[in-house]
Amino acid sequence: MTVGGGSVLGIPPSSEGYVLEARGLTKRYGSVIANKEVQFGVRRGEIVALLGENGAGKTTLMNMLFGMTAPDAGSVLIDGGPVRLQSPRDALALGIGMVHQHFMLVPPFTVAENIALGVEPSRRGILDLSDLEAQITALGRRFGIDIDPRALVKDLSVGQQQRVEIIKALYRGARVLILDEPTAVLTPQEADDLFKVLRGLAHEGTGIVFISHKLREVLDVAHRIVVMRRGAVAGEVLPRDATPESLASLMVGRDVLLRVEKAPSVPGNPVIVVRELVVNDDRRVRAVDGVSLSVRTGEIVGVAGVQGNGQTELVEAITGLRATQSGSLHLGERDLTRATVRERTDAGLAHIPEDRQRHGLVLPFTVAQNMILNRYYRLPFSRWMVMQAKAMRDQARDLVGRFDVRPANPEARVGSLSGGNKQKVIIARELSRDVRALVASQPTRGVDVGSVVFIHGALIAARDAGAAVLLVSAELDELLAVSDRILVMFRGRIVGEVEAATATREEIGLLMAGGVGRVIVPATN
Amino acid sequence: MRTRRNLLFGLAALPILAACGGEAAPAAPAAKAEPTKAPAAPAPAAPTTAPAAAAAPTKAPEPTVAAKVLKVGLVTDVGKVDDKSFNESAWNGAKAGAAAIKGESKYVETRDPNDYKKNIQQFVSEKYDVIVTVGFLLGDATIEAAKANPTIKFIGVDQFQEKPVENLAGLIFEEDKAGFMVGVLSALVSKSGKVGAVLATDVVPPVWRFGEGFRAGVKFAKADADLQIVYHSDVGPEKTFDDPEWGKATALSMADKGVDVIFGAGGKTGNGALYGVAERKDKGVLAIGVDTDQYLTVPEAKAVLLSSGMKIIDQGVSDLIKAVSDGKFKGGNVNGKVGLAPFHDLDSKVSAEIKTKLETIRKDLDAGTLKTNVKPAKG
Amino acid sequence: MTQAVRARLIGGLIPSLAIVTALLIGGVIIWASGPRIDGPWFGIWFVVEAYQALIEGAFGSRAATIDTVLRMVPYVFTGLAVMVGFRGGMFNIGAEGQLAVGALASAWVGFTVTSLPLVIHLPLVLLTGCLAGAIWGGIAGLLKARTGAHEVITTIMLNYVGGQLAAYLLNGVLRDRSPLNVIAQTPKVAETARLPDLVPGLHSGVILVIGVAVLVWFVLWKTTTGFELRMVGINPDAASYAGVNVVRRMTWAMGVSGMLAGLAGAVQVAGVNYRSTLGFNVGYGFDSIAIALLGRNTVSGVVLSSILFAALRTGATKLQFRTQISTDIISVIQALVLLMIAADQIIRWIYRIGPAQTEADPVAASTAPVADSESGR
Amino acid sequence: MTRGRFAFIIGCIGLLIGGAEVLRSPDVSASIVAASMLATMLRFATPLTLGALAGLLCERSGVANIAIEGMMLSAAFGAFLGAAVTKSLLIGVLAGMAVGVAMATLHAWLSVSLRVDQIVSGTVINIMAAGITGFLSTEVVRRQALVGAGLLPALRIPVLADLPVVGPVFQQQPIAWMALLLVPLTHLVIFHTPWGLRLRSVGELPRAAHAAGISVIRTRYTAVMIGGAIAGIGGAYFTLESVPAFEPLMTNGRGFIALAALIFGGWTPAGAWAASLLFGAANALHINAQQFGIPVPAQIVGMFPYLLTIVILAGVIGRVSPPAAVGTPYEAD
Repeated sequence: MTVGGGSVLGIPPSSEGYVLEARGLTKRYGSVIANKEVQFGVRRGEIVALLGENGAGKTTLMNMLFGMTAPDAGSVLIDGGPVRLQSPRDALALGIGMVHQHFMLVPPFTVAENIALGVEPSRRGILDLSDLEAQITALGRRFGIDIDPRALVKDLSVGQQQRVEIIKALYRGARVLILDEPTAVLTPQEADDLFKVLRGLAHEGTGIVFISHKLREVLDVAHRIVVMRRGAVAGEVLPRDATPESLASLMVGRDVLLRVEKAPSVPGNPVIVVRELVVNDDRRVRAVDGVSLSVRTGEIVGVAGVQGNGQTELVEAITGLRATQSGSLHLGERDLTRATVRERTDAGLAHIPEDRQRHGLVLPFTVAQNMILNRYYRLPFSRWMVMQAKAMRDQARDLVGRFDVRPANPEARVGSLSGGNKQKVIIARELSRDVRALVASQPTRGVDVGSVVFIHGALIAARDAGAAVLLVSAELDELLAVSDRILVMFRGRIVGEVEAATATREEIGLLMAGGVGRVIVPATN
Repeated sequence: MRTRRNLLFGLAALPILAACGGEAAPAAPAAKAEPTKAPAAPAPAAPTTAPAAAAAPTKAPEPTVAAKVLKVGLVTDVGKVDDKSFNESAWNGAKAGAAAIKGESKYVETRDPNDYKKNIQQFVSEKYDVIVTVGFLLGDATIEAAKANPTIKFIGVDQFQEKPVENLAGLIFEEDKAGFMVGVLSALVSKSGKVGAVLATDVVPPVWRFGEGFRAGVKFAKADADLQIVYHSDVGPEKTFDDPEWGKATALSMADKGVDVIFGAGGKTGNGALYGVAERKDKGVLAIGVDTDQYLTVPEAKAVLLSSGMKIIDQGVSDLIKAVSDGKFKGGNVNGKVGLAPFHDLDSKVSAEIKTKLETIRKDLDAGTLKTNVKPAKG
Repeated sequence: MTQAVRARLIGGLIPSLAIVTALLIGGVIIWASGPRIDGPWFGIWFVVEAYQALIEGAFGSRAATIDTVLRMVPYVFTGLAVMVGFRGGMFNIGAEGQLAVGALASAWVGFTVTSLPLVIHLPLVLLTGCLAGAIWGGIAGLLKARTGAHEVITTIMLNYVGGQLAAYLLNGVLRDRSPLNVIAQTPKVAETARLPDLVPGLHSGVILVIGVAVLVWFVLWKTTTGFELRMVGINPDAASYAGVNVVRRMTWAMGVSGMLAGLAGAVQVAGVNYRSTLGFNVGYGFDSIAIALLGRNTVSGVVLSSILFAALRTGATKLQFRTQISTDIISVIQALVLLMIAADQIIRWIYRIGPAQTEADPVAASTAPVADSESGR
Repeated sequence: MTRGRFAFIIGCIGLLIGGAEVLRSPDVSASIVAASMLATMLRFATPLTLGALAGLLCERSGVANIAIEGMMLSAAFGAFLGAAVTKSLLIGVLAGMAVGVAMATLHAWLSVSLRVDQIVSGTVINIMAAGITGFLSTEVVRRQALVGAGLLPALRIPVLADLPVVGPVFQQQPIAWMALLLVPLTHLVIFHTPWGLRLRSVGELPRAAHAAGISVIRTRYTAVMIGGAIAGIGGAYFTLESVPAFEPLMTNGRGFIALAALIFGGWTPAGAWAASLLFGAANALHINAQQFGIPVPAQIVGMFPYLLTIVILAGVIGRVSPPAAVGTPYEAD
């Protein structure tokens, strides 16, 4: 472990002065070690970034520090003294606040009610929120957070909800604030605002733990960076000593080939043709607002954008999981706007879903069964509606080998596979048939690096075989490496298009933030 | 015979007693209600104190030697043998009859109308000599069993025999006559001129005959009387007789509108009506019970219970069992006795004039000079 | 694969242990309500005698066995009904109501139609029962799929609506108008609408129930329809991703569930009662849930559980006859069995069996009533 | 929701007044009919209200409760037994509550601690309650020849109880009063106390509650057990206030009507109460119609609460939705 020499902003280099410290924390889930003897600490007024890939064990560590999960070994120290955190209540009492990745706000409650939860002010047993509401407004003013205490949380935007979470922690007198992936749902501008707030908090003496897997923002905001890999601390560096490349290699344990080897694309005729598509989200709010795009054979079109700008709904509409309000979708010459999922599948559309556990797999089913989810109703897998077990087994045995699924047992339950192997099952299923078009949504989220390389290769192979590929990803690097063209979505619209070969992160980042100063490029047809 | 039931009782009462924070001494009240006492049982929770005393009500007969012991079996209608109503009456009759001829008696309770046949078969296969089936609804099953087992004597309570079977006696009652007399009594006693009846169901003929007899009686005694008759037709036989809350609510609703004599008939539902009337004691509302003398079976209503329209099932059953023993048993319909129960505490409410009139009517009904004009069942 | 074998062994062991434990506790209750004769052994003989009577009453004679089998038939149908619902992700509490409307409809066709030969009339009667049950169950499925109205609540409510509807019709248009009939029931169905006896007293519905059980097994585990149904039951999102019409499949699951319950009613009409009587459906709703759960939502499990429940109910009469204690003891035992099946931690704790294998994924190890075993037999 | 509740109450009043108008006869004035119907409505509404409040507390904490019927039935038995043994009606009520709490604790243990499916747990309790009360009523009550200790006397408010039409409102038995009292009290507790806020948060988003330092498990236990106590009072109504005896299965499905009322009232105390009144009014109308010889098919009236519940759940008129976390066991990890 490297401890950065010297001091930044007057912070002592040693482990002296930690407000909150983890010492040798270990946590197992069954046979999986989520955290292994983790050492970690944060001082007063310090912003520490906890960097790591999905699945590196960051959230588990934070849950232990916040008393939501009990460690199997090791201890948590506050102001140098060991404490036993049996529940978040204990953590809160000791001045630890947490802003979770999934907000812990009750949607039908007001802001004030949410903040009051657990420390309810009352007068003769009756809830009395009037003082609290005044305090919320005051706190908000102090930290530049504008929030109406009487608004219902379900009516607030994601960014606003996050501020409610921060105020909630501050109201409880948090000396240490843990933020779990706070920027995942924010636009770059919102993220900048958040960083301002965080710097202000740190200035006032709050210790901040900032969990992220985004290299740039970590370098931007942190005073100190702790990198986790496979449940253990892989290293600790100061921002001025680090580059994105050095952090990335610490994160993944080896130098990542961010440049994916691929031949230049040879685009043919348009296959996926979307015109003026309008789609509503679950709350019946317009999420996709007149998107037009086309993907040709032999090319990979990436879709960039901050999470929650309509990408999910766009993919669901194209693949038939979500109804469209207006607009059209063609696959080649065929109008699929009103087609069922099955008709789209039969027309040659493949789909790697964003949430593989939820959409892509039936976990208690076997690998073999999961490998035919998109064709079980056809020969040779069923005849006169009767399933043909042998055909299913034969194909599974073949695919397990070809796509390197481990364990190579077609009868294993998919639920027992690792994330990467689960994703391989999906990819094997989707790409092992005639595919005219492939829609891949976050295909490498939460999978190990080896699988990432494999998946990228598979996408490019599909392209080279003549498929039109639409790739939606939150990872700019992935988009830049794999795509041929990149479309940027903002608030349900396509706000720009760039050539992947020539585009820069900054350019795309600007577009993601709302396309400032840039003419919206109409999608090519 | 000593029983361990008090132990079970102790277990059941334990949480309650515990919940009362020991306010009630566990042993005393339980012992009071306990008919048969075992010597102090080792189980600490068992409130057993008193020495063995009186015999259990369900005393098993001493196994007698030599002489053939007649075995009497009874199958209830859906419900329990202790329903304070016709099942209980019939069971009391069966016990009494069996005791009188030094036989033994057992019962099987029906919980599903599909089981009538099977429950009867239970006694058949155990070679019982007399099988009593209680209730109109067992009619078909009883006839079938009787035909199949000519050596066994059957007694069908409330079962009218269309075509007599030699070994099956249908113990039937002219409920319409009892209802008629109740109706006359109600009409004559009522001060407000409003009388009512709360009846479990109109689909079971004996209950229906009670109700319609009541109607005829009221009209006979006082043509302009305001008459309210409510039948509780609910989902199936297992509920219609077992809804005392409904019976009570209905009776109260009547009482609130000035009805001052209420006839409640039909299992628990009818009993509910009596409870309801008891709550309007201060308003001078009177109740009339059914089947047995309910002064004895529903003590809560003593204060308001004017009389009961009785069908004396227990005696009817008991007599038929004795007839079997004496070799005088004959198939076909046997009319049981019906009549009015004593007025007990409320005797003063019934003037001598009314009593005379009731007596006349009873005679006329028996003689057939007065007819209730009630059909055997709702058409 | 020894782990899988072990898991399967324990999977079969737990229901057996639950039954044994429930019977033991039931024995204690029987003992406590029995006559006391000095010395503990004699007290225990009372329990032995009680259970002996129970077994004799259920299987002790040809007639008893036939009775048990007859009682098993509707249990298997309704148990399968609940199971199909569970497998499709739907909790059908409405077997009772579906059975009632099935019986009503089949009886109606049974007594109004009189001029058809048996080969046409009988199937028609059974199919009508199926159809009525399917509609009754399908309503709940459709409401769930279209509006999200929870099927537990709607099926409970439909039970009562069905019961009231039956009462209304049986007291009204469907009532037997013959002067001899006085209760709320239909006329007897025509001879051509009755299931012929296999042997005297045992109607051929037994063959039908075996056939239907095999068919349900085949459809659920060997056809695309069953594949889709189970997919919807485990993960409706994945199912819709795979191109399954989830709304249709959910409605279908509840429809088939209701159909099986309706068939139970129809078979009771055509094979046992020859008419529909008010109130005979009561109790099947909850019993069928217990049977499906005890049978771990597998076909063979449902059949075995049905035999057990049927035997308990059939034997109860003899148990009461011998001991003169209340037959409600059977309900207590059934509730205990269900309790220990639902919370198998109790059994695992009593018998020191290790905790259930926790899969790496939480979905597979979910506490949903769908059995952990995906195998259908 | 408020508008909906308003509509229910207006519906009840409309039913009563309309009924009274129709049923008025030359010698029974409309006001007497109305008063009588009001009394009947309140009587029917009492166990429904209590049952619905019991279910409400439970479901608001995220634990589905289809076992109101079983809890009330066993409490009815417990109350009877307690009163019969001690000859004290008060102890009877307490015993009923204790049994209600015991059944509720079983429900909580199964569904909260052991994370058994909540519907299955409810089914267990319903079956068990029917079996055990049936068994004990035979084996204990009959064998011991226990008789009830009578009924709770009506408490009347002088003067007000003599008013025309509304008189019956001011002359009710203690449990009926308690039901009326519990409606605003439950509302106050759920919507205006710290514990109520916690309860609702646990029922809506338990992980948020957990993160705020609230014990989801303990809150659910408490809610389910208080619900059990209320169901216990509701059960005591049957044996200590309605009729002085216990009969097997005497709750006759009213626990399920209470569930319907709870849903129909949109999981709010006032709504549940209004729905109970509405169902009570339907019953009152039916009984009175029969008394006056107007043939209203009992079964059609009987269907009414259930059909209404299905309709409202399907969102045909004014959609309601349950607390978001109902039915999901909470796992801290």
